[in-house]
Amino acid sequence: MQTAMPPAVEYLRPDPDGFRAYVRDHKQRALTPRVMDEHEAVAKFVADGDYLVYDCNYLQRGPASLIREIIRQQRRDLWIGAKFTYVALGLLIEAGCASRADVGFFGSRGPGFSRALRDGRLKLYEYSNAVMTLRLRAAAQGIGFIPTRSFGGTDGYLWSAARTIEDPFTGLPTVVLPALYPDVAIIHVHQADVYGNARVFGTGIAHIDTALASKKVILSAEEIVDTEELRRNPGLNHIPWFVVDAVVPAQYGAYPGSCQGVYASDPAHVAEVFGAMTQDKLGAYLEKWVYSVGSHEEMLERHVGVKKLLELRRRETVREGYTA
Amino acid sequence: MQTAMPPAVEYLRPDPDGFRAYVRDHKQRALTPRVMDEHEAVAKFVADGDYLVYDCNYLQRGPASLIREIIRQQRRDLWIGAKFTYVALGLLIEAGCASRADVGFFGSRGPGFSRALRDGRLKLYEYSNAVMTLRLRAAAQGIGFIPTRSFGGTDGYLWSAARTIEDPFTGLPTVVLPALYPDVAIIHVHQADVYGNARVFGTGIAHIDTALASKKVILSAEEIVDTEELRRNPGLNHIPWFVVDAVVPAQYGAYPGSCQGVYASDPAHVAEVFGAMTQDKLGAYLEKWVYSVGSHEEMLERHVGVKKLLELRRRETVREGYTA
Amino acid sequence: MTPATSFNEREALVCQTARLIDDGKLYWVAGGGGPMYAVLLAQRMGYAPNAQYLTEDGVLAPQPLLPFDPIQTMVSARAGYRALQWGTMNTAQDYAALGLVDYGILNTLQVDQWGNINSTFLGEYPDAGRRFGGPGGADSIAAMCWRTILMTDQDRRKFVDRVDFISSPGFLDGSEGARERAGLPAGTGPWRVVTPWAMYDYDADRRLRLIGVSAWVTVDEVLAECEHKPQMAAEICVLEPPSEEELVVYRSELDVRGQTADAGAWIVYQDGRYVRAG
Amino acid sequence: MTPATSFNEREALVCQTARLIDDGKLYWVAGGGGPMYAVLLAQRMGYAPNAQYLTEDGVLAPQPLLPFDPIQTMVSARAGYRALQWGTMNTAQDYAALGLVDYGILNTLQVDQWGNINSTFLGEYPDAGRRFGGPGGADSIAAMCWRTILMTDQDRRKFVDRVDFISSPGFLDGSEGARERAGLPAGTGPWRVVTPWAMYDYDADRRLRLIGVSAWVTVDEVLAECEHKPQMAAEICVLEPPSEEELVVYRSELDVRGQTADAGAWIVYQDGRYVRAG
Repeated sequence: MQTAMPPAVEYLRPDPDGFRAYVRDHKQRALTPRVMDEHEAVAKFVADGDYLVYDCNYLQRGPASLIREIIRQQRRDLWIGAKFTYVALGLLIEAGCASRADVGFFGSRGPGFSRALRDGRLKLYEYSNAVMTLRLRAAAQGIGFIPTRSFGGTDGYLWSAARTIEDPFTGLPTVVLPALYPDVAIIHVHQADVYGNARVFGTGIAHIDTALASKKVILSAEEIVDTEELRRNPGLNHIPWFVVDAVVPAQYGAYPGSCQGVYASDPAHVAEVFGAMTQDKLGAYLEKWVYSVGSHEEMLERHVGVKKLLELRRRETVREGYTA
Repeated sequence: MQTAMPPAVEYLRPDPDGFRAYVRDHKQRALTPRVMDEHEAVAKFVADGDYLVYDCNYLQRGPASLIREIIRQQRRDLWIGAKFTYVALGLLIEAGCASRADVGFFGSRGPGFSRALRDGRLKLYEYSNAVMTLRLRAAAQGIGFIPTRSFGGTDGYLWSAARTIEDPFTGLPTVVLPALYPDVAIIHVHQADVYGNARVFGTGIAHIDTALASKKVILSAEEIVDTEELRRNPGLNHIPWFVVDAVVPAQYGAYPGSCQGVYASDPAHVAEVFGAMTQDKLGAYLEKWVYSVGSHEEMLERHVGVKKLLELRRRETVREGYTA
Repeated sequence: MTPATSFNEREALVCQTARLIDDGKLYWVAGGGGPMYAVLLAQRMGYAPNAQYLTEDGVLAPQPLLPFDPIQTMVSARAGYRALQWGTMNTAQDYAALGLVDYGILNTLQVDQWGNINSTFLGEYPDAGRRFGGPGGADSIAAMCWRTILMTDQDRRKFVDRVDFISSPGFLDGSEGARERAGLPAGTGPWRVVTPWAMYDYDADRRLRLIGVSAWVTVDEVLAECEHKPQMAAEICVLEPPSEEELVVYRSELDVRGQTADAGAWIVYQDGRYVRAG
Repeated sequence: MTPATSFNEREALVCQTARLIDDGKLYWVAGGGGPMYAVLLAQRMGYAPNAQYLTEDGVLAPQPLLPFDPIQTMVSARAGYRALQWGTMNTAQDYAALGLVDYGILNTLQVDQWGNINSTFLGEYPDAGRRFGGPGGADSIAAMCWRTILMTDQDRRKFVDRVDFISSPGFLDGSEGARERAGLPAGTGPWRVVTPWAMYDYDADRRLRLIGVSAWVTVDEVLAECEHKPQMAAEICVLEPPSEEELVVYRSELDVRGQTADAGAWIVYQDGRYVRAG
């Protein structure tokens, strides 16, 4: 039951012309290498107070190594586009990195999450996965808003930035969503060249739109491939170099999630992080998997090990469709 | 210079709910074969008075064999979405098939075209290629309208159905376009299975959006491939079966244009049709290439011949990126 | 078909839902559990050999390799195996927006008399109560598929007069045309609610209505687990229990790890009737 | 660089435009002729080795195999060879809408003092005059790229006070902020007009301004071929003629069929000056 009246809801204001001016001055249209390690990429391109989106999530072909690096560097006051996500939001809250989230769906909460909400350290705004994805699609088209056939009539709608206007052609009531132009996006891809031309194989949530919509884009890539290799099949290159600011080589970058067609997830780790979430032991989880190591590679070396890494690849038995 | 005041412009009214009801009752979501020859496909799915769109055009990986079949069957009063097109509109006018066109661009006109305009047998409405493509994109998303950052300030805008509203979030003046839900789309694809799952390799104009946006969809396909073959690389299957009404096997279906990666265009034929257009000899062109034959295959047999067909494939020397 | 003599209530829920699957139609299934199993079971049992499903990450008509690792129900190679298309969340919602998706199948936390669904908050939003994960893909499924099927447990806290928060739309306030006035596509809405104990549809006034109960419960027992008392069909049928044939397929080809077995009560056939075990 | 002694005016136009190409920037080129050649020539001459281009059908940064068959300038294997991406018309316009495309290069039928472009109609629209093909991709290029370069012939009927029909936007009525009020992206607009005879920019009041003339014409000859008399820069430079090096690349690697050679007047260096041949 709702008692409070919906407030004028805070949302990231779309500013298509502001975005244009930003990318004109900051995105590199020249084919210049932009490979760097995760430390440098996050240091350069994730700032306190940024609106952050990740495509997919910590457990499903997401930029898990970059999420850990953001926590390691202790970014503050991030506003998270929390669609299609499991533990990522919980980790960012526990680590003190996130203070706001636009929610589509986040699975797994826990006592730390409840405390943050109760103490006012976390504000949530209501959307859905599809609505958040549409907001990114609108931004990826360079426009300020977009109509949708969903979301109307829900309480999420009332507590969101969505509005209803009259369709200028049919006169029918039409829900419109503000475009979402995030400050920074982190995306895990199967292949990228040194310039940021990138491929994702298999399904995804909104990796292309997310890359286009965001002021700053960090890719973590399972493989760095030669540009000439990408030129052999241009139909597979969905993210163009000129929207990408940093390419971070990151084998097993989606660990503990799967990178489809390359390696399976680590169910033991998945259970560990869910358990830590519900048993209020995320502090220990972060200490082990994030703070105690200096890098993703060190984490793989010290806490995952060769045997496990080999097993993860062995357990991924499907290749069809995941190569050029 | 403009003297007349722009009229209230006629346009195909977007009706998202009407479209939904139509496809619910008419599109086949079951995997049932829908292969037929061009005669049957056009007889069943192209009606007098339809709003027709073709993706690409008569000379560039377009559904040229289907355009000829529509002319052969003498459809009347078609309204053409004439974006990114060369002689196709001229042929349809000469044959008496088209009476209205929303124009993005049509290259090559001629005396027949001028007569049709002068005699009032042809009405044109003004858009641009990108605007027509956006109108299809809006329909492919199931919505009634979409904002754009182009088209504002032009005389095309004044003589079109586009309008300007206040962006509900920023307050800025924003040009909005009515979604375009064509009655029927004809699209030439590289590969399709018998159900209509289809692949286009290389660039295109708006084949996916066009297929989704249209009430009736006819594909002509260079190759009919096994469904199991398509399942091996689902990332390449961009048109799903349940939007497709008919699959027409059509080797050399884009002739006289190229089907990229498969065969080159026929420059002599291209010159012939341009010549016929400008010299007011389209009647003879249509007689030879359309009316004198009963089918696409008969046209290939009688007017193109084996030598030319072999030559067209030989002259297409690029394969990279055009196979799964 | 041989009536089964020992099964779990979760298994019964999947079997019951599988029988609702309409052949040749397209389903948007939430997550990778019961909704997906229901379509796959209907395919394999021949109830609906040509029904297909779509998932939130744009997997269309796959031939999934079961089982999946925990959480890897989407964006994974096994879940997307030999699909007819790999898309994204936007391709999935486009198909639904266009009216090309016949049915959606959802789970939920709470449902009310008008079929509204809550997966966001129990209590007084925004401050006094417990926060859940949000609508996820359910809002777009419930808004844009022609018909929505809800799979849930029979629990009085789940069946309420008015959900605490409408995460995904049912018939909203129940008035005629309420969905259309809210901008939702015409002619869509809730269609069935299935629990291990009961089956509901919606009456001409768009209110939840009990139409059947399982063989191991009475109507009164079902109503006791409804905080909101549903409308009652003129005749309340007794639902066919799962068949042995269904359970063989379900256990050997679908829930091959037996995850369902831990999740619900067991029903056994004893002395001529079905009873809850132990 | 060696000044060339014999060349075609169309060749001169491409060479002149190539020198405007900005290194490391992205160009949306209309069609497959002069605009594409200008970028490729700038790449190969080293003026802008890292400039890239995009076409209306979504070819991004290709290494095209020249020559193309007639009309096969887009949606063709040779035009899209070894691109960095194959997209569609919507991917092309999205990049421009987002401000990621620095320059557009266009041809046209008619241009006016405010840089508005007509490719639709000569005469009194809609009835009294001659119909042309429409804006095609030019409207989106002129609307959304940061700067627009126009390549056209020097012909008095092309340079007019007010185009008969604005197919693609320049500065519209020339007033400050006119483009923004029309909903176009801020800070965009016409930047250069290049003809075989002259180079123009736009002054602070957004009016077409003559800044240079070719070595084989006088300012007066240029102005005679302008129905609308442009603003005049304080100093009108004489444009460098094409170089031999440019022409070698252009003729041997780009316009390898010599299609340009039929299309314009020939210029020769005779008796210490450039003159129109025969």
